[in-house]
Amino acid sequence: MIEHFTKGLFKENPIFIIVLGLCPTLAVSTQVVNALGMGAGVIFVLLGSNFFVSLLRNFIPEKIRIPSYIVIIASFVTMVDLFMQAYAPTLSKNLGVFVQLIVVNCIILGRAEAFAKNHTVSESVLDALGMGIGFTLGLLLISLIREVLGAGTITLFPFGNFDGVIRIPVIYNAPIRVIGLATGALLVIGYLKGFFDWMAIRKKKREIEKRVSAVKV
Amino acid sequence: MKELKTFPKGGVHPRDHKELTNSIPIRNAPVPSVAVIAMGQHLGSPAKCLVEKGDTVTEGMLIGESSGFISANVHSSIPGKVSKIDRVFLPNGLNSEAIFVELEGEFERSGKEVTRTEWREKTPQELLEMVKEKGIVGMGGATFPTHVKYTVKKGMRVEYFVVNGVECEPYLTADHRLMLEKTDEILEGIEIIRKILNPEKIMIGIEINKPDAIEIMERRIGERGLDFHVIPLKMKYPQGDEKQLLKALTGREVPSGGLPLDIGAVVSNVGTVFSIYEAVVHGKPLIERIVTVTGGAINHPANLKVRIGTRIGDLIDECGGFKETPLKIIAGGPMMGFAQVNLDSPVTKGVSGIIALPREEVKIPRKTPCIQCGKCIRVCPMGLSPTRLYKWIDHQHYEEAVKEGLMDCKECGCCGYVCPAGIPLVQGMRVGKYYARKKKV
Amino acid sequence: MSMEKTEQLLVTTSPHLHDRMTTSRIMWTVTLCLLPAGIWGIYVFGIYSLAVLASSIGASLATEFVITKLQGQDTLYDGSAFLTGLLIGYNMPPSIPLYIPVIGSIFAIAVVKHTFGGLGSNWMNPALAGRVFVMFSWTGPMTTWLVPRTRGIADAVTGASPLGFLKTGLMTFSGKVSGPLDFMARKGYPFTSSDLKVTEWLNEHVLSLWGGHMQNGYVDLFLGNIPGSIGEVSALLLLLGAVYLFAKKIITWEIPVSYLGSFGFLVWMLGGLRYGAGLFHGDVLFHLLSGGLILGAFYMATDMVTSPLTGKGQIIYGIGIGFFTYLIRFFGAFPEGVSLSIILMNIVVPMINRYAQPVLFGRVREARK
Amino acid sequence: MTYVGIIITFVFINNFILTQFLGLCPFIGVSRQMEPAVGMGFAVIFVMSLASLITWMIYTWILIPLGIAYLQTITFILVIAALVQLVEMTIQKTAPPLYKALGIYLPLITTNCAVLGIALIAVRSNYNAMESFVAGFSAGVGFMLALVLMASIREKLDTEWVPKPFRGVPIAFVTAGLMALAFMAFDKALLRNLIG
Amino acid sequence: MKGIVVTGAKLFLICAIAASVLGFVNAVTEPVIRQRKIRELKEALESLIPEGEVGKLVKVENNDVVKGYYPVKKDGKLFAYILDLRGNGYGGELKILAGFKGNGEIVNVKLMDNEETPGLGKKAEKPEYMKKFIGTGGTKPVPVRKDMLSRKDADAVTGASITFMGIANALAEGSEFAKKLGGKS
Amino acid sequence: MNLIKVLYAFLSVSGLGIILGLGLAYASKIFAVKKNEKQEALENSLPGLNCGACGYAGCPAYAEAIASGQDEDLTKCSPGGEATAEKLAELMGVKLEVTMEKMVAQVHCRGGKETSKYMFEYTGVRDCNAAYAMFQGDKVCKFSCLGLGSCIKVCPVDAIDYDSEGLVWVDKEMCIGCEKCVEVCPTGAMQMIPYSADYIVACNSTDKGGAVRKYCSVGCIACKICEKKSPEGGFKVENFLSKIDYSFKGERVSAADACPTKCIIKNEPHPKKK
Repeated sequence: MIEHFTKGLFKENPIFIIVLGLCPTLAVSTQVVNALGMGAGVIFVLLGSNFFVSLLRNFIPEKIRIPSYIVIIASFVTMVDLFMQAYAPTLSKNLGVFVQLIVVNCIILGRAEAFAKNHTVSESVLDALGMGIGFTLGLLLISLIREVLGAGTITLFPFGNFDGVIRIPVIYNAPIRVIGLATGALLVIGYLKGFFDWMAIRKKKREIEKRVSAVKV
Repeated sequence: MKELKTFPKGGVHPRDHKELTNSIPIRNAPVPSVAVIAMGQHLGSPAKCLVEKGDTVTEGMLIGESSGFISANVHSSIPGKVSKIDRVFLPNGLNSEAIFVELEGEFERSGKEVTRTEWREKTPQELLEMVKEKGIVGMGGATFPTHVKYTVKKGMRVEYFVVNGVECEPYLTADHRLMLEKTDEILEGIEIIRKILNPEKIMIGIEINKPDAIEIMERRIGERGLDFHVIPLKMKYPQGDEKQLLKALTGREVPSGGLPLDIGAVVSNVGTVFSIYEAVVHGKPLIERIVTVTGGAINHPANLKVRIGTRIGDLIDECGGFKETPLKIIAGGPMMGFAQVNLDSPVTKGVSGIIALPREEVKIPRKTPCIQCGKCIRVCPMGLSPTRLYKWIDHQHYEEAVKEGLMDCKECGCCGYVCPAGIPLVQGMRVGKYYARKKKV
Repeated sequence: MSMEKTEQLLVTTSPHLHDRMTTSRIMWTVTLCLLPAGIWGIYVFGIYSLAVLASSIGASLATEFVITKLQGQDTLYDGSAFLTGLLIGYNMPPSIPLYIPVIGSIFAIAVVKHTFGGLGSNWMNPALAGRVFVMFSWTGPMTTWLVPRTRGIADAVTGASPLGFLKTGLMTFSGKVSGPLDFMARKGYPFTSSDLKVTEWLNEHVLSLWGGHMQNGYVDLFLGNIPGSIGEVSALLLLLGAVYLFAKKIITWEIPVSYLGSFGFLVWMLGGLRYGAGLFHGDVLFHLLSGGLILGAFYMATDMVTSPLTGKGQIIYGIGIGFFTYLIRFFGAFPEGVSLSIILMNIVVPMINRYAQPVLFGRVREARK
Repeated sequence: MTYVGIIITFVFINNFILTQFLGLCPFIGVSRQMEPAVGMGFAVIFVMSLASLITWMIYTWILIPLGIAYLQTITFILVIAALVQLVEMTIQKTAPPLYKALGIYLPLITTNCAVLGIALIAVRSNYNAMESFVAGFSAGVGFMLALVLMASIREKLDTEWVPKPFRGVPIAFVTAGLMALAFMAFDKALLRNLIG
Repeated sequence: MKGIVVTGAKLFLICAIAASVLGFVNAVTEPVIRQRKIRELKEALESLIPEGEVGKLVKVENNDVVKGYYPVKKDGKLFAYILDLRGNGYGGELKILAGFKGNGEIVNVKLMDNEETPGLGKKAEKPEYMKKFIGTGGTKPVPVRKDMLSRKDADAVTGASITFMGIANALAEGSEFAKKLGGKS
Repeated sequence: MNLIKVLYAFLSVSGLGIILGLGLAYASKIFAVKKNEKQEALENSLPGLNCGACGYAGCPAYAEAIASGQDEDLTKCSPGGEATAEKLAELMGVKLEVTMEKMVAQVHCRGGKETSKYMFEYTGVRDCNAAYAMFQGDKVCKFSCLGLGSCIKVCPVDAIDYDSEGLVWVDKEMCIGCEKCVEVCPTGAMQMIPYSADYIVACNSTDKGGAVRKYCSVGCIACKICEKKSPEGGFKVENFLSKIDYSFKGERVSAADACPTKCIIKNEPHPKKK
């Protein structure tokens, strides 16, 4: 049961392993705070949609499967959008059209289609949580790299005297600005994905070696 | 001065080194004590062995029979006894069944008075039959059975017969010497072929680096009152290839996958023409050929008349052995020939030269990544993109390679010659063709 | 006798003859041809520019070394990494902080070249991609130029490059002059005394024979007496090197001619408009001599790895670069645009290679009589 | 903005894939080979032009008058989903070979953020009907341009020895990143200077 | 046929529920959003000229740069104007609010909505960026070119000169507009 | 709370929903495309490797052939093995009679750089068939593994890799038995053996013992010691080469230990250094 939750974190991390939901990932990963906001939005929508899709899985006919899922997802997205506009206006402005685009984030429809459609409600919720958190972690990693290198800052929430921006000493004065732009986003995810693939290859090799040595003994 | 003819696209100009042997007359190589006569020394299916171990054979006796449509007869080059039948490596690196004939008994033909057949009284069909019977194959190196080439399908008309005296491969001078020394025989050979094929026009293409051959050919044609055209050509490799030669002489392109006959032409090498002369006029099968033995590692380079089946090593001994240790020994021309692993391979009908190169004459290309300079594309006479083909093949996309014309490649070696990255392009093409044929794409 | 041979024979496939040109020879020849222009750059911009070149080359070689070591290859000495580093250095302003060329080189070698599999596998010119990367990252330092010492001014004075001067000047300009040099003269862009003298001499003794007249400024541009990147200023020395490359057949005519031709044509046709000089009055010579165009056309666009394979393709490629250079130089945010146009066309090269292939022999069937 | 301006903006300057990251999933998925890339490109152009026009109509004639503009997301996506499914069924019936080539990619268009993206962006930019259509069309063209160029590069990379961990998706991203770097040549200053 | 009806009905049901829920959510959030927007504008206006009292927006037609102005009163007397300006930035339109005295002198500037590049043009959102304009427009001209700035300021705008010129030109235009308004309200 | 607006929302979205729902349902009727469900099911139960071991161009083609009744042999899919065959049989409603023993490939040669002699140094294209066209490879032994890895390239599942001696070795756990490597191997050193095979004779040379001894120190010299050590069967020396009779299930350890050239080796995952 618990593996429905944990698999989303690393083994099937939606961003790095199954490469889904990239559009918002890249576009909003300029600042850490955006990544967190986006992540929260996605977790909420994912939870909602997985819950309802799994709940209604026997009610929805096959033919209108996709439209129904989309309606469910779109409703949650609209809620997120409205709440964000009302209570987190800066974030809403930063994320722009990408909040609405959560609707078409492949990971949400993908989970509905691949998981929630034929799993129980509790399993689906766990899956949504795992995937959502995995997504947020991935987004966080990308945005951290991009913001630190591309702007020399880490932007969090302001509170008290702290304006919410951590400035990295040397880089802040002459950041590698391209990393903060489109190019940087694509390169960063390319290299991260390459790194994860490399890890996977290495793991496989290790397994084989292990088996070999086991046979030898 | 009038611009000399040549083919328009591609080609290279390697240094030709012909000065080593082009002034040395042809002489007879010694008769081998054992002749190793391969059954598969021509293009197509190997001949069927007609003798058994212990049989006695005579000079010129038919010992291997043509076994298919594209195949040729094989004759014993010396009289003797079959000591064994075994598989051997031919100079081209392939493995073939071969008959080992140990020299024994008398020569029936050599040293005897020559008889002349009155070929003019025979029909073209009879002449063609003689060509087939005597095992004549293309002597330029491709060893395509000549009788097949001369079999004109119904409805086809031979407009041009082209005698190939180009000899564009560096180092080789066998054809050159043959043209100088056997001019009359060659011209008579052409007349025989004219009777067989009945072409409208006969052209003799010779590269301009053989002015004496051009001169003597023209003179003798004039003296004999023939209407053959000797056409001097610009020096460019691979002009000796049928397709390039026809393009240069007639301006026509042999269609992809087609034969010269498709554009109404037949091409034969001067060596082939001479063999046809001997076969028809003297009834002599193809048991001898001219081989240029040359290269910087040879003591006394020479043009030798060699009996088929003589070991390569014997020829080198005849030329005074090695001046210095050779690094590479090539059977055939340096552009399309085959490197030898030892000196044991027997001379076959297709071996036009033996080239022994010392270390300093061999450039060992170090293979580095392709830098896409496109030189191979510029020199490819067939309009291929060798670098692209090589990459497709390297990554096993054989269908793509075939789509881009892989099968048109004739392995002339221009691409490999210019490649600055030392990539074995030609071998790559061979591998590609092998797999493409195997997969039938 | 023949058995006396002791060594094993070398067995390879045909052809057994090879041309003398090798990859590393090509790389080092190009490097050699580039050197004079670089030495001129070091001479006019001071010894610091040598440090810039050294750091870009050093970083490039070091990156190459580390990566090839990890992959177990050995391509450090083939000259390609050195050439990449050199070109990055050549494209840097002389007063650049050293970390910029270093990062540019690392980006070029590690990301643009080796991520794709190393020499020959990359589809984008590493040197130019490296340059554009740092250009967009540190635009300020990358557009700050030094005045050459040959202009008789004390060391380390910054000044505008001719194109940069024009770009900012033209933003608020709406008048009529005969062309860029006229515009610069009126706005007080200084020409050196040597330029004035040579121009005067040429006008009097050479051009007058054909009734021609040359404006001041071209000589400065031609000799490299202007602020600019270290290696791009001296058109003369770059052209000399290019002549050698042509002679060695390392570069062919297609790319430079189609590039300079299409760019020149566009400038001639439309380049006069912004000065109020009208159609077909553009100053082609000025634009050909400024902003690294010579360096780009002869040394960077012709990079074998990232240019099309066939002559046909190379002409399309050259025309494309010419068009984009014109577009970016005259309308874009940056004054020059050679590097950007080349890497833009690099994207299209695989497509060009796919379609601009030579005609296969014998595929056009000729009708028999 | 003029139509030319819209076209230049969406094809080059705000290229959906290379600067806006819209439609990345199908971009990475379908750019492996040339032929599907071309087919997908045309499909996307078709759907995007149509979708941006229809969503504009719904927005202007239904949502705005009723004061329920906040429902744009849900209505737009519904319309797009239905549209794609209709297109899918139509070509499956009328052009089976095309369906075979694009089969699995058509459903991807539904969840292609580029389609919803252009609808939302057109609305945000206050375009009129024709402008919306042109924007949709040119965004589709921009998508196809990037897709086809990418496919040609990836076909080339298919014949290179790309380091093993980078083969496939990672190298596609790095390639796209470098393409984006070059596309930075097309900036807004260029557009403004060109069309004033 | 029955299948079609059932299918349609089910989709209808889902849509209906979704729409109703959203309608309620909107009903809750809409006033919050509207009020927040009003408050934000008010805060921006007040921060521009804190000592004054900002009046109602007067719309300006047929002007590319000045879209409207708010008269500012101090002690009941007309004291300054806050202009709603539009400039051409690198990423598109720049929305600028700027306070002018009657003689065209710039009191304070604030860059509102924009799509400038983060790290480059976006820098202009910071209050210290605008310092170079404050005080100009009256006796001193608004610096519209880089060479009119001090060396330090000029370096700071390098790399984002289009944003700088977009703002500067809008401000110069605004200054002229404020001069024309003079003391009128 | 503005109820009228909620009503609008309700009406418009649900209206859209009903229109689209009906429309799609209707359209799916008009545009319905007949699909062969059986074929699809067959395709789904095949492994989807498209390796071609069945002799068809990929799994869909095989599925089509079965579905259309052209091919009645359901055991052609060697990657899927018995399990797939059973699934196919179930779908087709036939009873599967033959049970398949999974076959895997293995290289029958251990002659590496140190242990065997070479005729020349091969430098060309790294492909076994390319090398084979030149005097049948660079080794003196014409039956051996050329070590250029053509089998590695064609293996669809990466089961083959170089080992520390520059020769190839098949991991029998990963091998799916598609026989592509056997097809591509020019010397015939790659051969199929049953998955259960515990030992292999790692030599393919049919040269006489004396000849083998000259060029390879780990080749089979046809000494017949293995036959003697395993008298009930299990080994058979034919044509100067020892072959294992895999139908014999007895022990082979003593024979392997006794082999003077140690060419009878265990078929197990092999150490991979490269």
